[in-house]
Amino acid sequence: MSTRTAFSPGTVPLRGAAPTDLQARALRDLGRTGRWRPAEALFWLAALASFFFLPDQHLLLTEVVILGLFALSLDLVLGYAGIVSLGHGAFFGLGAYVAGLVSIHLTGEPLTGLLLGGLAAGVLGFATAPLLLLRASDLTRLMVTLGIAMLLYEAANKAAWLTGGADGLQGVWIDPLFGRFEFDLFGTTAYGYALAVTFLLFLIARRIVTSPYGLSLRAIRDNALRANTIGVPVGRRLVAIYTLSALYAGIAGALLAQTTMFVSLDVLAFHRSADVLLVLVLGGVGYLYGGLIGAIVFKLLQDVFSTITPEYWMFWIGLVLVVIVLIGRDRINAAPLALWHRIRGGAK
Amino acid sequence: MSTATTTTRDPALMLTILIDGIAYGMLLFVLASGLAVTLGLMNFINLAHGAFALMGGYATALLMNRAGLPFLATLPFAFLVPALIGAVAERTLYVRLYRRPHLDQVLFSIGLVFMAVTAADWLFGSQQQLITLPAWLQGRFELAGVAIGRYRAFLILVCAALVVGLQFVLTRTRFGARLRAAVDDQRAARGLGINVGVIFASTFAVGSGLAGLGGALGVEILGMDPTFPLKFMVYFLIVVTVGGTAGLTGPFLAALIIGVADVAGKYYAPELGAFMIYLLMIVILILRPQGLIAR
Amino acid sequence: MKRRDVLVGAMLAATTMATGLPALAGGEPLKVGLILPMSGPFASTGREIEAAAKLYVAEHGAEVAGREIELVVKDDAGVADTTKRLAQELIVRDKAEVIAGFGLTPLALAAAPLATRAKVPEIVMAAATSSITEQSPFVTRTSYTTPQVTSKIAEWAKANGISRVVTLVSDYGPGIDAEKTFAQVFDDLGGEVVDSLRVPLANPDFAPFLQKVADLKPDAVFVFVPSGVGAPFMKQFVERGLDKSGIKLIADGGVTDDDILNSMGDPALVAITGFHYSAAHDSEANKAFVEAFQKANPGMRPNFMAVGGYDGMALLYQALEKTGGDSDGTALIEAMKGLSWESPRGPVSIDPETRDIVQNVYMRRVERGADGELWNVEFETFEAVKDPAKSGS
Amino acid sequence: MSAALRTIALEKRFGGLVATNKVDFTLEHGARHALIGPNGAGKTTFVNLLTGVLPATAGQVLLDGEDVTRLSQQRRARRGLGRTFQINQLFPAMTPVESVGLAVSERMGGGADFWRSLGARRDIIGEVLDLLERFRLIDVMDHPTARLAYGKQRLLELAVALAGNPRVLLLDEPAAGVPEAERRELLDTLAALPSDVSILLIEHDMDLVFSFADRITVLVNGTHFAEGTPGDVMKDPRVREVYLGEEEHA
Repeated sequence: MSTRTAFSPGTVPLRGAAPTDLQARALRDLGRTGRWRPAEALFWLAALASFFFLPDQHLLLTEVVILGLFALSLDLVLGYAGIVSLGHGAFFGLGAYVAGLVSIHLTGEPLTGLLLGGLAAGVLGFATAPLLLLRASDLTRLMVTLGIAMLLYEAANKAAWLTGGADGLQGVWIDPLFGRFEFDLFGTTAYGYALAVTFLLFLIARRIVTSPYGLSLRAIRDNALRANTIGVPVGRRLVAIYTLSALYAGIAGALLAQTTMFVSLDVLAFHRSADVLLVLVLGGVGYLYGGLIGAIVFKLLQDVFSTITPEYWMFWIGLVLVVIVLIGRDRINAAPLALWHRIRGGAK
Repeated sequence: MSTATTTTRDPALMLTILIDGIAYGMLLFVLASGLAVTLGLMNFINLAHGAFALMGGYATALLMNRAGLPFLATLPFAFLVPALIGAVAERTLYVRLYRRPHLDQVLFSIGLVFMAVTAADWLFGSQQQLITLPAWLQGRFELAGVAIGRYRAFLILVCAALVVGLQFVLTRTRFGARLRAAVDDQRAARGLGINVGVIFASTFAVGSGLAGLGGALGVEILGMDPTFPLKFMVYFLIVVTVGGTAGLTGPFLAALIIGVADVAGKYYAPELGAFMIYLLMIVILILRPQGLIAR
Repeated sequence: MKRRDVLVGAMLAATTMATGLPALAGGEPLKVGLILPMSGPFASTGREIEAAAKLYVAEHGAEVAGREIELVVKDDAGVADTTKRLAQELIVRDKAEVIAGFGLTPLALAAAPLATRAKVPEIVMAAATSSITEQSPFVTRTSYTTPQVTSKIAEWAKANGISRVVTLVSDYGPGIDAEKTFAQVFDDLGGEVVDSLRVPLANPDFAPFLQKVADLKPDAVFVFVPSGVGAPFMKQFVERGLDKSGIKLIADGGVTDDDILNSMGDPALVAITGFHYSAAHDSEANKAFVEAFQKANPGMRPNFMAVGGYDGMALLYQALEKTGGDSDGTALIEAMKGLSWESPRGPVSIDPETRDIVQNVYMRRVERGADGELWNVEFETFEAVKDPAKSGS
Repeated sequence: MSAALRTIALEKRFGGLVATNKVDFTLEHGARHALIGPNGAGKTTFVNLLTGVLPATAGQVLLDGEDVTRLSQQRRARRGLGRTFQINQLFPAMTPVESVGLAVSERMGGGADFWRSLGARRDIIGEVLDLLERFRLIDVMDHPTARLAYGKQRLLELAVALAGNPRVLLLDEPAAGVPEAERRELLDTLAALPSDVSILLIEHDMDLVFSFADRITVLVNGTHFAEGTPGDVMKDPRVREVYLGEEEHA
């Protein structure tokens, strides 16, 4: 089959020749999503700067970064494959518990726990992915994923001999990173660690979503029927991305367990799954930064509002959400871009 | 733990448990029926549904405890207050979001939940709202050897009447026909001279009112505090998803199945306890991904 | 708190750090991080404690031993990792020298390792699992422990003609703690626990469990459920006619939480509870406390959470007086050991061995008072009870 | 030598309703074959059975002599069965280069590559551009599909199908909804489709059928009703009665 060609070469030059204008244009379009934009560099530089210039905020920032990574993991399935999940907390929580248990029973070395936490979540993702392939509506997927997460929560509650039940897992202790950097009270090591892991995972995710595989995911999200008829193995691709997403969520959970050195049932609770969906939708779906930006906005709002009013901060968050939707997320998301274009236009 | 784990298979007892389960299921249905309409028929994900139940529950609790109204007299308010607020919210807020993506609807309605929860907390405090039922609804009576809680029997009667009424309105009345037309194809319905806006607003109002009534009826059994909308959101969604989005029959069946299975499960297999409802949901959805009664 | 003071404090702190000199006592305000669930399902816990702690400061003045006390209230919404982060921020960023509050066991446990590392006293004002004080030498407690109360309920039950009991608890840490303690003590005394039922936390319909209790026909059912869930339980207990069938309802005092007891109505009259605090406790100190609390917080009645918060502040004030204003963590916690005072709940002290509270446990029944309201009326007292899980009794 | 595509007694029932009634059908290699029939004749069901969207109740589908009756859509596609859709089935958020590039890379087995960007794949670009050129999409190749003119979208529909390098191509009403001004362009492209691809055209538009097909099959009520050259079919009085007659009235 591969020996047949649909067309004899026509007006367009053969491969191997120097790229023509047309080829260059086509290649540019194909590589479009993979090219780094100035705003992206700016974003990560700002993240790096926060490590050096905001030492007082490292603890909060660690939480932001972990939530951001968790939301990024959800973006992989929601934004790139169109699968909604209200049970992503299952993977986050499993990663957290595994990382915690590894530190107690195996080794306090952080990277081992991180990896095992991620792997365990990935395995769970792989095992439960077929449930998502049911011919079902978004609502059904939402509830099946939620059901799985709730079962895991109850299981962790029941298995108190292993998990500590409702009291939480006691005795988590993480050794210094690379044997050198102790996890200090200021949260500096923790923030650097979480930030580096998140950046690395982001790079990998970015590479993946701009690859042919990523393109096929976008095709599935856009039109699964057509993707099927051009020979994309839809089921396998979805299982793969769901597994990867679960692994990411597990690593986010492991990061939380390691940086706080504590795991409680909260990591599996319903609000974990709901919050991450909220954060991702808030930041915008399908461009990888949505989760990170949503996490920053959400956590900062929460921190500011709850400092002003520890009792009623939720009201103001709610109001912000309602207003954002009423104004339109598109318009808000477009605003920084428009501003950027104006700045660049003005500079020329 | 010892001897008594062997439970009696006494038929009268099983009937008692069945009736408890049906009452619980009926209550769930009334609470979720409005969501079944907005989500199933109008295709709008309204996570704030529980907020209307909250209003109903608080209307009853406050009118009883502060104004001294009798229980039954508060129920019309428990329906009307959320219905009115629902109608206003529908016309001013929800109406802008019908055509928006589901994720926008989720974000918007969860925002409303947050606001409702904190508003209730701010206005009335964070503690449980409790009511005292009139004497004729307290205690139990025996019917052919089966012990039945008076309040549970009352719940079953009221909810059954509501179910019959709803089904009648939806399938047998002009309003029901218009609603179905408006839901199926808004443009065509407008062409037929149906005022889709009014239909949607009144449907939304009735759905909210029913949630409020459910909240009021549930104060005694489910409790009522500001976090009610968050705590029970999942239950409403389970009822609607398991039931299917074709109409009200599916959610009704689903609510009954869940109610009975939950109560019976806790009695006969307590170690499964909290797993029951989720296991049941997953199994049903694997077997019938579109819910019990699909469109 | 005036802005100028913050500036001065910050400058002082900066100088201290720059020069490496030990902090000088006196003049400098002492920050107390009060971490509580102020939102979410456990918000009422946080509200009671905050109100009581503030009341104590208002009554006794913001200054003690030359140090100005500044309460910084943070909401953790009952989520453990948030508690931990807030505690850490308070300690390293805001330079809080005492952390307090902790509405639930996992929240207190999450912060315990921090207390050890930072050498900052952690005053637990609510969480009741016995093991919390063992997690760090800097943890002390002014609430109660579940075994402390439950063991006395079991003793009272056996002494009052109850020999067959079904336990019914919420399926979470404290509930299971209570179930085990009751079974153990009751068994040792020769009683029989016929069955142990665990109710999922998430679902408050007790019908199937109560049906089971009815089938088993015990002399009494022992109940431990979180505050707020007690009311529906008692109602369904009465609805099923269990009270008339001769089954007694004995419970941890959380079931008849003072905060909402009055709105529970007549069903609450069936409960016999054991607890360390009743708003109806007959003493001058308590009358003054209840009156002041209700004046400052209309519509609220102080409950066991409130008294935990109030006594937590009392403990801190006395310890500071003992150290002469020295807020060094080790000095403070040492000063707290063995302190005793007259609390609204009755005489209390801090066990120097375990840093846990030693207090009276009262048996109470619900009665309608002269004012027409429902109150927990004490009728029997077990004096100076230590946490049995740690004192080995 | 076996036919490019063949069905033997192919049958589909929905409950008691027979949508496809024991159809025997043969598509020869290199054929330009049209399938016509009045509305509700079961053309769409038949196509869905061929491509595997619906499972057959009974009978067989043979692709180049190989039984593919039990294979999924995607596996049939990989074996060289391509199709276009009556209603555009495109990837609205992707550009024509991406859509065609994806189809080409999937065919070459590069779809599971999760590391190298397509932008680095010089080896496929010649073929992609060739297709875009052939279907007159070069000018708009880096525009989002959702913003293309309808006629261009119809062309992209064809280009994506062709990119899979099919041996058999099913065209489901390719001219449906295309405005008159863009119609010529479409017909030209259809006429220029490579001759070694066997094509089954499902169409209402008789002008297009007669200008394109060298053989016509008529489907009525899910049954193979008549077959022959355009001339034969046109002369067949039964066909004129059930179909062409009806068409004239319409």
